[in-house]
Amino acid sequence: MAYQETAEGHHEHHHVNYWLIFIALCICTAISVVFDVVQLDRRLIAVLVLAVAVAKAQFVMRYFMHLKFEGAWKYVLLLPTAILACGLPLALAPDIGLHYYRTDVPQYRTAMREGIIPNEGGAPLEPEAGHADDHNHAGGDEGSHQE
Amino acid sequence: MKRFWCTFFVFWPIMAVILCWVAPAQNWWFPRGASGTGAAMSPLGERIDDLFYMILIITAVTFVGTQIGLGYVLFTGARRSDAPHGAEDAEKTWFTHGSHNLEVMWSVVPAAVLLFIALYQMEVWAEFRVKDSFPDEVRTGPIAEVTARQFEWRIRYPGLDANGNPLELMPDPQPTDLYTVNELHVTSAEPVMIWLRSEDVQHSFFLPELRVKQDAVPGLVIPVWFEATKSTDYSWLCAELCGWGHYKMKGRFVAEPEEDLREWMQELQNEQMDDGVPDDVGDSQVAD
Amino acid sequence: MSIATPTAEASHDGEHHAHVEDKLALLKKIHTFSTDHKVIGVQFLITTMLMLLVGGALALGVRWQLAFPWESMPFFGSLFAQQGGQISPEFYTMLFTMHATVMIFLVIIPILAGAFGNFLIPLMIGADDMAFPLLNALSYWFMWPAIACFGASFFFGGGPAAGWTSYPVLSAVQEAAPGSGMAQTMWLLAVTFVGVSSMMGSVNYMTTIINMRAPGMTLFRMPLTIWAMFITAILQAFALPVLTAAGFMLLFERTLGFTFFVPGGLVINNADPTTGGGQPLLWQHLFWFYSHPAVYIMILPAMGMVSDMLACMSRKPIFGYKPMVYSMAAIAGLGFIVWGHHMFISGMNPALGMTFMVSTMMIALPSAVKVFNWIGTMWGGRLQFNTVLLNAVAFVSMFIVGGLSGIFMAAVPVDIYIHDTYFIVAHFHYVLFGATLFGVFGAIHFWFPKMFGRTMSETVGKWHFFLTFIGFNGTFFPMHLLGVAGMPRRYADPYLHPYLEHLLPMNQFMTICAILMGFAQLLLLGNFLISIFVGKECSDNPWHANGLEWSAPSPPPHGNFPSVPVVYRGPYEYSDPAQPEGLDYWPQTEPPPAPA
Amino acid sequence: MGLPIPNSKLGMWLFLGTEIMFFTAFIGTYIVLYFGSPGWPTDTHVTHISIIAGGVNTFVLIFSSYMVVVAHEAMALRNFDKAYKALLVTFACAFVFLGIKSYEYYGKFSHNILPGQIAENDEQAIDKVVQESEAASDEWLNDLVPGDGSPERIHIKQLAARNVAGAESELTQVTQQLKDMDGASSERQAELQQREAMWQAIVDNKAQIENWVALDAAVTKLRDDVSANRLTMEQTDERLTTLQADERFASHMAAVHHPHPILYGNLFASMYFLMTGFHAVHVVVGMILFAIVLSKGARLSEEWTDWVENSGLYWHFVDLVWIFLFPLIYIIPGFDRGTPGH
Ligand code: HEA
Ligand code: HEA
Ligand code: CUA
Ligand SMILES: [Cu+2]
Repeated sequence: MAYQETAEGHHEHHHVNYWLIFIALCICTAISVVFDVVQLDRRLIAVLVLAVAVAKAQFVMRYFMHLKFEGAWKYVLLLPTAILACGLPLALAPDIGLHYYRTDVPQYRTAMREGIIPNEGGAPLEPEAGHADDHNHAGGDEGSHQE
Repeated sequence: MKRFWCTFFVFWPIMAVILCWVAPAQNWWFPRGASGTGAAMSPLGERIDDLFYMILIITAVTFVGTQIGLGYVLFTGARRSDAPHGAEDAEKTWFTHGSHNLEVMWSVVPAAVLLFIALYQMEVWAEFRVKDSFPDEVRTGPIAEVTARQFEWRIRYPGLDANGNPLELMPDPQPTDLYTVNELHVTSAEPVMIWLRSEDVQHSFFLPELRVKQDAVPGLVIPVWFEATKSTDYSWLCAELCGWGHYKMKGRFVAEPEEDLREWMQELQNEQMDDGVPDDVGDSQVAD
Repeated sequence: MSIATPTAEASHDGEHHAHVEDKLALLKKIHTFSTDHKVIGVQFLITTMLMLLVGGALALGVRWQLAFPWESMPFFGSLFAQQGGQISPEFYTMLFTMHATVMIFLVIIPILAGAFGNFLIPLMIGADDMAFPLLNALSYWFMWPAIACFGASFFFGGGPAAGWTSYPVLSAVQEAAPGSGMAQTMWLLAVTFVGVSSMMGSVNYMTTIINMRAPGMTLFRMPLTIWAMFITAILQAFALPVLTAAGFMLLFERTLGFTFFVPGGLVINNADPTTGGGQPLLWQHLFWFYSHPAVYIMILPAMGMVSDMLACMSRKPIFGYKPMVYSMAAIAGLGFIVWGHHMFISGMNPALGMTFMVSTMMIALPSAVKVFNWIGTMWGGRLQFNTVLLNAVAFVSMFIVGGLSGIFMAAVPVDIYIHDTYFIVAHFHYVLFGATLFGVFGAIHFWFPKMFGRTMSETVGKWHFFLTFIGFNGTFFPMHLLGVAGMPRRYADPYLHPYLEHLLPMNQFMTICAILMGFAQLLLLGNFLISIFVGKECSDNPWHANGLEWSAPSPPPHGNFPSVPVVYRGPYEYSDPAQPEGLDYWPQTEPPPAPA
Repeated sequence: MGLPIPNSKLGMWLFLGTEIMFFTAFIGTYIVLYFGSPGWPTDTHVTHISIIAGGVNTFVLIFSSYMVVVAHEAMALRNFDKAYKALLVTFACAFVFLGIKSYEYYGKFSHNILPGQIAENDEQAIDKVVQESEAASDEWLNDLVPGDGSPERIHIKQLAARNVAGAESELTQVTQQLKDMDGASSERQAELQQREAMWQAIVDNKAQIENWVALDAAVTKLRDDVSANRLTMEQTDERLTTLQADERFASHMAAVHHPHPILYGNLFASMYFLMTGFHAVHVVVGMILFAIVLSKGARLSEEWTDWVENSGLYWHFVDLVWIFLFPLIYIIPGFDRGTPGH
């Protein structure tokens, strides 16, 4: 609209050495690949790798996307988004990531059989032989899945 | 006409209040089923009802209050609207942009009320759902496993030992297990727990008279406990849309004294163990 | 009824009467791909009003079955004929699923954001059009693939069969609802299309409101309608993508063998056991992450418009303008963290349930502030008892009922009992129809003169209001009682259960009221359509309102304002004693008197 | 009134806000499902996740992002020639990215790591071998004996092929019947012609058919042994290896996958394809945005500055998403490769 005169003046030049930023990003990438090779506690590595990712995101957003030079609106837009983006997985975690109620699905039984999780439900671990298909049982036995 | 509309807006809340007032007498209230009065048939249900009535009183007061306020501003506003703009002081429009004190007041008071409701109810909720708050009686284990499927309930009980006492219910089917379809018998002597699971889609285990409801989620085994205070038949239905037959997914829920329950289970056991193929009977009883 | 009654004499405020506008200007372009926000608004308005009839007709099908179970339905039954017009259980499921879908995705959301958002935003902030007119037009035309897909889902197979909430496993595995086949897939596609449409709209609205306000239109001089539209757009922008994402996941699960929501080992309808590794609760979380904010998307714009109408018809400033704005913002903010209250009974972690319960309780707070401020606005005003005011008051009155019933459900232990009963159905019809639709009816009457330069018939409007109000309360108030009586929702035949048998007469009464209410809507449609041609001609500012839109000609020409409007004050300066000419309104564009 | 940025840029930023939420839904889902699924596949040999490919792709995207800022800067300085070249490089990078991505996808396809197709435990894996072997055998037979490939027809063909020794006499018999027939229903005639063609093909391909019969016997035995629960997964695998080594039918059995159960493999594959797939779609959209500018060629001018800036913002966002997908998909799950579970 005519009185939206404010649009001008955004072409002014900010002196950023984009090449340096690019190098920094490459180094970050290399670091995360190195993390993959060294043997550290995996939780620690996960944190480190994600920290590197955040650092990379910082570089891209601040310099490539020019957020460093934008007004305060960037906070108004990005803070709520960031909060929601972190909040959603957090809110999903208690139900999907952890399980309050006992889960009984074929995958859990396999996992118990292989010792990945303790066999808490006391379910039999060996697949039952033969045809057990008339067990009206959700995770009842693996054998019937082949029918 | 203005008076008519004012009356109209006052009339309907009055009707609403009257309707709610007469509803219990007209049997438009909690299901009378087993109790005859509509009272909840379980201790926990009674507490839920108490909570319901408490909220009913709070909301009724709010409702009546706001509707009176609305009626008042309508009547006075109607009178004033006859007066021209800039009339005598008494008839003048109240030129105001609001009041800070009022805003604070009507934020703080509802906040307090709401916070009170929120905190007050937590205990009931915890008792019903949080495993650590379950009553001691049900911690010993479930008395049956109820599996929902389109469109029926399948129940697996542990079998009886030589003395006629129920065995422990194992997570997986045992040869000794007893099966029924759409018929759940429990004791009315103490709280009992079931394992609830679903074999296909989501269902919901609903005992209206006991005020019990819990969804059966595929993949999860959810413990549900309840206590029926009277030995009788109760309604039992499915409350989560599970397909075209959702509405007809009902079962017979019987609470009975311990002895009757034993007797019934013994009968069930005899019936199921009696046809000569010991290891297979449980299954064939409930085959498709 | 003095000043605020629309009158033909336009001499008093005849700013723009040099040119005689073509009153049908907007209507004439309705079939074209116009990028003018007003045309798009009218396109949305008329489309959604027709959809209201479709959705309502489906509701009448539901009501028929509940009142006369398994008896042949006149007219409708033969349309979708199954066994001599009889409603089968599958058909019943399809009826309420499509009823809700049409009402929510094709009526309420597009009529609020699409129709009124489009028409009002540029006019009220003094812009010549939206920021992205082409995108705006696309957002309307993207409704049509959605409508086509929804339409197709009636005919491909027996119709979607999982309710509007579409919970997997029922919606994800073909065998679980054999009849739904392609229909459920079509339904998901359609939801994606409306999602895209709303998305384009919301980015556009936000940009327009942030960047295109007329000089002097500071944030706190914006009408509450604009604030509401703005906050709604934000809600849409951040909640809707999650539904779209979840929709894609369900679509792939249904068609391509992906797995997210269906766990392994389920034996559905005697088919082979499922092999997935998903979790059903995941969908519910993602769905409600959108759909709870969506219920506020479905009411905030109406709240904003009602505020404008109430102030104008009470000839009084809004009581507590800033608290109104803040409470809308609070509703939006809290609205993002309460979605779990739809899942109390679904097997969610009980501790999570408690958290959601507290936040849900708290969201009643800003709503309370709004209710009291509306009453405060009318308090001591000179109320103009016209159709606009009546509908706006009905909004407030009905919203209180719907909101208060929400408190019962927010209390988790009580929700154990009333979840998935008709108490819920009563709750959301009170907020959705009782509040939002009455607000919309008021808005239609209020802004109709701006669209077509004529007013709608007051008499018909009042009859429509009278009948709808009676029919509405007759239909939905008793639902609270049905809910307390334990009648589950989504039941094709509740009377199969002995403890519900005696509720049949009550249901029949409700159905009669519903039919009454349904036919009342024909009055509205008739009044709307006929008034476009023969309504009383009126001035540009028939209600003597302050908003910028009233300073433009009716209907506003392309580009809206003859010259860039300049804003000098907020939109609610009614009955200000300082008004130099002694008028009871003071348009936002009127320059203040020169200091003496 | 408003912000000191053009509408298009504000709109793009707001749109990116919605995009963040869109990917949040996917990534959040992935994270919680990962933790909620004990035994999620982390062994890169099993999942065929290649950190090298992911790392190179990260580099390619970062470089393209860099090229976009170069292009934007050049546009602002009115150096349109430079901008054009930089955009061309960006476009090429996008192409390379998609190329590497397709290579990865190809790997998944060839190992049948596809949603809904993965066996999650030994039983399912064994079963899958049987099914695929049967399918391979059927397909071969169908090639040898042309015509309708419906299950019923295949069954008839199988019966006939097993009788390869008597094929010649059967053929003469059918030919004779056809000759003798006159005035009979054309349906019967068509049926006989079909049979004649079948026997003819069997006679013509006698040597091959005999090979097929051998395979058929082996597969049938495999199935019987499996359903009698006599085979472990390793044994099944051995059998399959033997069959595949047999030169008579090696080429036909080559497509059968070795038993390869992946716990939660379907969920893993679903998440993998969902996230990388939608990311790839975004890459394609970005390419379209750049293609529009590039199509201007020498006519590229100042009025495209905003366009380049905004598509640049979009492109950086695509890069950002990848910056998070890379550790989440490629690195973190791969830590304890070799050990089962986590
Ligand atoms: C416009 C739509 C809209 C609105 C505004 C609301 C508003 C609210 N809703 Fe509603 N809701 C729906 C639409 C809406 N809802 C729909 C469609 C469903 C069902 C979906 C489905 O399952 O199909 C639903 C379901 C639903 C549930 C799930 C029930 C269940 O399935 O078991 C719950 C539970 O907490 C709930 C709560 C609330 C609350 C607390 C509010 C609050 O925002 C209300 C606040 C308002 C007031 C409280 C009134 C005014 C206040 C005062 C007068 C002040 C004083 C008050 C007190 C001190 C108490 N709603
Ligand atoms: C904005 C939303 C909205 C609106 C306006 C309505 C309006 C109505 N709804 Fe709505 N309803 C929902 C949203 C809405 N509903 C939702 C979300 C559900 C939940 C679905 C689910 O469980 O998944 C639901 C479920 C629902 C049920 C519960 C079904 C069940 O659980 O089994 C019932 C039952 O009475 C019902 C009835 C009605 C009625 C009678 C109206 C009336 O107000 C309608 C009035 C009628 C008209 C406005 C139409 C007038 C038309 C004509 C006179 C005919 C003209 C003819 C042609 C054009 C062919 N609805
Ligand atoms: Cu089972 Cu509804
Ligand atoms: Cu909600």
